[in-house]
Amino acid sequence: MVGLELLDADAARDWMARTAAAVLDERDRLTELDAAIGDGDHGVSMVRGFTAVSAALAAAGELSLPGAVLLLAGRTLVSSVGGASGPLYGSALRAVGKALGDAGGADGKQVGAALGAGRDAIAALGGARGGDKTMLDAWIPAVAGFEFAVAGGGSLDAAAQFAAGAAEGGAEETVPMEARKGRASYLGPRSVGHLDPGAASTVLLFRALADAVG
Amino acid sequence: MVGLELLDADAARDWMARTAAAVLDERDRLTELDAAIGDGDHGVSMVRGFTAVSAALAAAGELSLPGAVLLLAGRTLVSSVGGASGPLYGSALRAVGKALGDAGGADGKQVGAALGAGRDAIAALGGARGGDKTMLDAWIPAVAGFEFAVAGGGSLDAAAQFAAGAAEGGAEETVPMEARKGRASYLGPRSVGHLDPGAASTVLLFRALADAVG
Amino acid sequence: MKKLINSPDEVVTDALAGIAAAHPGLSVDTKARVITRAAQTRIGKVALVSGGGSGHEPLHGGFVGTGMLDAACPGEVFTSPVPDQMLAAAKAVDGGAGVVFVVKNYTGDVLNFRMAAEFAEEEGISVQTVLVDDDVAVQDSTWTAGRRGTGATLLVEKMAGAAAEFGGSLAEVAATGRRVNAASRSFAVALTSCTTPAAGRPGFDLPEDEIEVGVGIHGEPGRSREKIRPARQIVADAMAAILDDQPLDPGEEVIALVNGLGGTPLLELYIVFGEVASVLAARGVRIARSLVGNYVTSLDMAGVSITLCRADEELLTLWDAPVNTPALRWGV
Amino acid sequence: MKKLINSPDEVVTDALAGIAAAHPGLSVDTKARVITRAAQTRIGKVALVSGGGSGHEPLHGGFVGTGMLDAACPGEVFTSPVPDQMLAAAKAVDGGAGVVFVVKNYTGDVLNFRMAAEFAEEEGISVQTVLVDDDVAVQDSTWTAGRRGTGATLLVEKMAGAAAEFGGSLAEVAATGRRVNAASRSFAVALTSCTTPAAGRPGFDLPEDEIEVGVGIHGEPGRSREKIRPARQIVADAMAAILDDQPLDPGEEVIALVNGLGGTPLLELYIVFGEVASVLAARGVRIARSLVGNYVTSLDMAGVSITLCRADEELLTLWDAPVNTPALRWGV
Ligand SMILES: Nc1ncnc2c1ncn2[C@@H]1O[C@H](COP(=O)(O)OP(=O)(O)O)[C@@H](O)[C@H]1O
Ligand SMILES: Nc1ncnc2c1ncn2[C@@H]1O[C@H](COP(=O)(O)OP(=O)(O)O)[C@@H](O)[C@H]1O
Ligand SMILES: [Mg+2]
Ligand SMILES: [Mg+2]
Ligand SMILES: [Mg+2]
Ligand SMILES: [Mg+2]
Repeated sequence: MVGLELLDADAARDWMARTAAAVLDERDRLTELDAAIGDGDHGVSMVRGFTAVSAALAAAGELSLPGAVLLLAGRTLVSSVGGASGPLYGSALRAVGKALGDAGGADGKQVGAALGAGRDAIAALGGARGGDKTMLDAWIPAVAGFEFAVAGGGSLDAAAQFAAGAAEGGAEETVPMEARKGRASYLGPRSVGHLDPGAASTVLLFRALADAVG
Repeated sequence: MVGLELLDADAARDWMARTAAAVLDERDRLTELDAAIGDGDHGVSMVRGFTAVSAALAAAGELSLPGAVLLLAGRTLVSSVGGASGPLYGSALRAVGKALGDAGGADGKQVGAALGAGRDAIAALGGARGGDKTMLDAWIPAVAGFEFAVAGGGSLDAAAQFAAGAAEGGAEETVPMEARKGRASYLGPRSVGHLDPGAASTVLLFRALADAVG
Repeated sequence: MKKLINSPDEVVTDALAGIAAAHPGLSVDTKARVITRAAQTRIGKVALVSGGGSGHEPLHGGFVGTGMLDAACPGEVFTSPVPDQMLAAAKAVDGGAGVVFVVKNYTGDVLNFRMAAEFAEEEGISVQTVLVDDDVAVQDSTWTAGRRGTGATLLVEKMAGAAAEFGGSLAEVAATGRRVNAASRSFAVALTSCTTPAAGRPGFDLPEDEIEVGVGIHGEPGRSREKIRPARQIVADAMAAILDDQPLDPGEEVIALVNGLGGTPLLELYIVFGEVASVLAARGVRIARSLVGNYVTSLDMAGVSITLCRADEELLTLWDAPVNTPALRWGV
Repeated sequence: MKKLINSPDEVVTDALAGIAAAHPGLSVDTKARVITRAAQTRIGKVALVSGGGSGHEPLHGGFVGTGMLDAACPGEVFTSPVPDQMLAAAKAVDGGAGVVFVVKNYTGDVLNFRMAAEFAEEEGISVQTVLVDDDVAVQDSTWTAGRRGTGATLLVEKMAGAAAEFGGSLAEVAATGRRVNAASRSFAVALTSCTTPAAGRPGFDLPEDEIEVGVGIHGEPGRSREKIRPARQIVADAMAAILDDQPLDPGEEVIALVNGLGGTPLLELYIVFGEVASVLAARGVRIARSLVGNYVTSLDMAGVSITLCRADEELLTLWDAPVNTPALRWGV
């Protein structure tokens, strides 16, 4: 099977649909991760958000641009999730959508730049850096991996696969970290030894992208 | 060992002291019985009451009449226990004390009559009858047994032993009863199958009497 | 057992110290165990005294103040107070017009208050007793101890208290209290048991999927044990028990109290109140006034009681009258 | 999990229906999820809007009313509300003089309120944000999310609310809120975890003889786990943490809040208050005003938080000012 060469509106919709399915499947695991070092709502929040995204995209009907799909998805997350992840994921997808602009189909380089804009939006809004034990610790290697693959001549498909793997590695690396941002930071040293829930959901987002373009 | 022929002030004090020791020993059992069909305070209440009785008798110093000892004990129970058992046991011991009048030492017949006055005080105050699953179900056979033994020529000692045994039998008989008075009555049929806590503490009172005069 | 206490024996004493420190408007005699208003009773005003076992806070101490109680006597946890306390309270607050004892119908409370009433009469204080017995979970009969007093106690204390403040005579204030009680019905459901400091463990064990239906406020088991159900159905059953006992016709008005038993979050109490409102709306009964919160509790028990009081103009006037106590305050 | 709910998804909706039915003085938009006063904001009065995850009731909805909040936005349980709610609230209650957002310092609340403030400014509504971060259990640093907002939220809402009612400008009302926050410190201890409807089981397991020290109000574990101790020692440690962070000299005055986390009986809260009073008395610090009860809760969590606010004449005047909300009411 050969992957897509461009991320078009249908692929963007597919990305969101697959993310919605993934967070539904993994809801309880995300909740448990959040219960350990947070307040136990991350699974429910992600499900609520991406269910709303699915509904909003269905209601919007034809959208010809992938950027429009992601802008709407981001706006919907902001309006339906709440918590830390709502504004962060919402702003990230809005930034991705905005970066895609009016391209009807985005190639690997464009998608990589757009994902970078998403990462930057999270950093700008939340003020976290790599190593703070947040979703950024999955976003940063994922985007870096994506861009690295594209720079090396990799296909969109391959880059997305690479990014998902890098996200997973980044998420794993949050386990030994002591949280400095978000709710887990209140635990100080007791936050060590747990996977960050936002990093875990970021893996699902990038895995869904890989599946959507794969 | 031969028992006392008369219940004098020292014996009355001894009765109260032995009751205090017995309810302390059996506190947790009384509480558990009360937790099953009541509110779980009977053990603590009895201990609080008879500890106060011991203190009051110690503070009172010399008391030459058993009636005075029991009047003070009863008054102290009324003032220190609360709940259903405070007024009931308090009035009972006051009635016993009053009935002993100014006798320096009471023989079997006098003691039997006084115990009967105690039983009647409980019935008058609480409005219960035999079979209602209350302390009366131990008091009634205990007094009857006491009087029966005395009428048959039994010693004070023997009568008290007999009364204690009868109290025990009466208490056991509360197990299959459905409560009609006190807190257990709220349970209706669910009160069946449990020993009444007040009947259980009544056994301790009569066993202490038997030990005090034995 | 984990509790914020120093020792099981000192619970009531320590709590009284806290109440004294927290409420300058109250005067707390920690030795006699009597809580009164800091201000003397107005000469000629009928005084209201209530009391009962501790563990039901804010009942009764939290209801001492203008427009409600003049004094409260806290007993040990779940144990009615002793006559000495009630007598001391009556002597402290009698303003010459007599004292109304508000007594929840439990054998212990009834007997101790009865003795106190005798002692008070001996000392020249006129006493009338209002017995509260609103709990429809208990079958009533002359052969039994009768129904328990639960949530309606708050309503009786509020409205009889207002009647006293308005200058009612001893007989009138007592009659108001009895009228409120006669107009009120309650039903309670427990999701968990509660743990007294002395016992140290729950009064009963309740599996993770069962509830006790028809409980009182002392951790006793209820009338039956049932499977947990959605709030809507639990409320429907409780309302059926109340309305079977005292039907309400369309157009009638009630004061509705949704009361937490101590361990249930306010969030859930509001859900219950919403269901109560739906049931009453479907019957055409209007909720004229309401109260949602923890008022008559059972230590840490999770659960709820529902009380409906059939209201009329007079009762609503008494309800709306100013009240200024730690736990209930309006119009002042 | 046993809860008085219909379904985990409907908790907030159903509770809002109950709040609407229970409080005629409030107006509840169940679709937009905004609770406002039934009466329109007086033209020229600064409006106060707060909000946060549900599960902390009566915070915030119970504090909407004269003298306190103009609107509250409840999020899902333990999840901050979304910007749309805050924007809708700001538009509903702006009286032309601007809106103060009272925000507890949690990343979620901060980010959502920040977005809402941007949207509101775009629509021509001036917004000032007061961040509440009173919990000394959390080490403060520019590299972290900083301290949590807990019990002081009530104090900020009360006193900034009074400042708004007195006619303060947007800047003045916000300054008052910030001053109250700066003067306040809190510390909390949990005896049990709590269970969110969605998770269905406790956030953490706590053995029968252990407590979590330094917890927040979202069921997160605290700073450390320790053996259960008598209330006196638990309070001594909590007070030490507070007073280390903000020493109080003899002769100073405080407003003291002893706040139940939801599952702790009032009886125990009074015991805790008594201990707080002892510690302060020993230091020569006077409790000028106090509050004991369940105000800023964490669902069914058993435990307590202590908040001390260093008071002066101005703050006491603001504290004593009339307030008429479901959960706090005096002077009216
Ligand atoms: N300042 C931040 N920057 C980036 N990510 C953050 C920040 N704060 C929190 N997060 C992420 O949000 C996740 C928690 O999301 P969620 O549980 O939905 O929100 P909340 O903490 O409000 O309950 C964390 O696991 C972390 O990855
Ligand atoms: N009306 C009554 N007459 C006689 N005994 C009674 C009556 N009501 C209760 N009792 C006795 O009191 C006992 C309960 O005592 P206790 O637990 O101390 O009081 P409470 O029920 O007030 O908690 C019951 O087991 C029963 O024997
Ligand atoms: Mg979370
Ligand atoms: Mg008992
Ligand atoms: Mg009792
Ligand atoms: Mg959250």
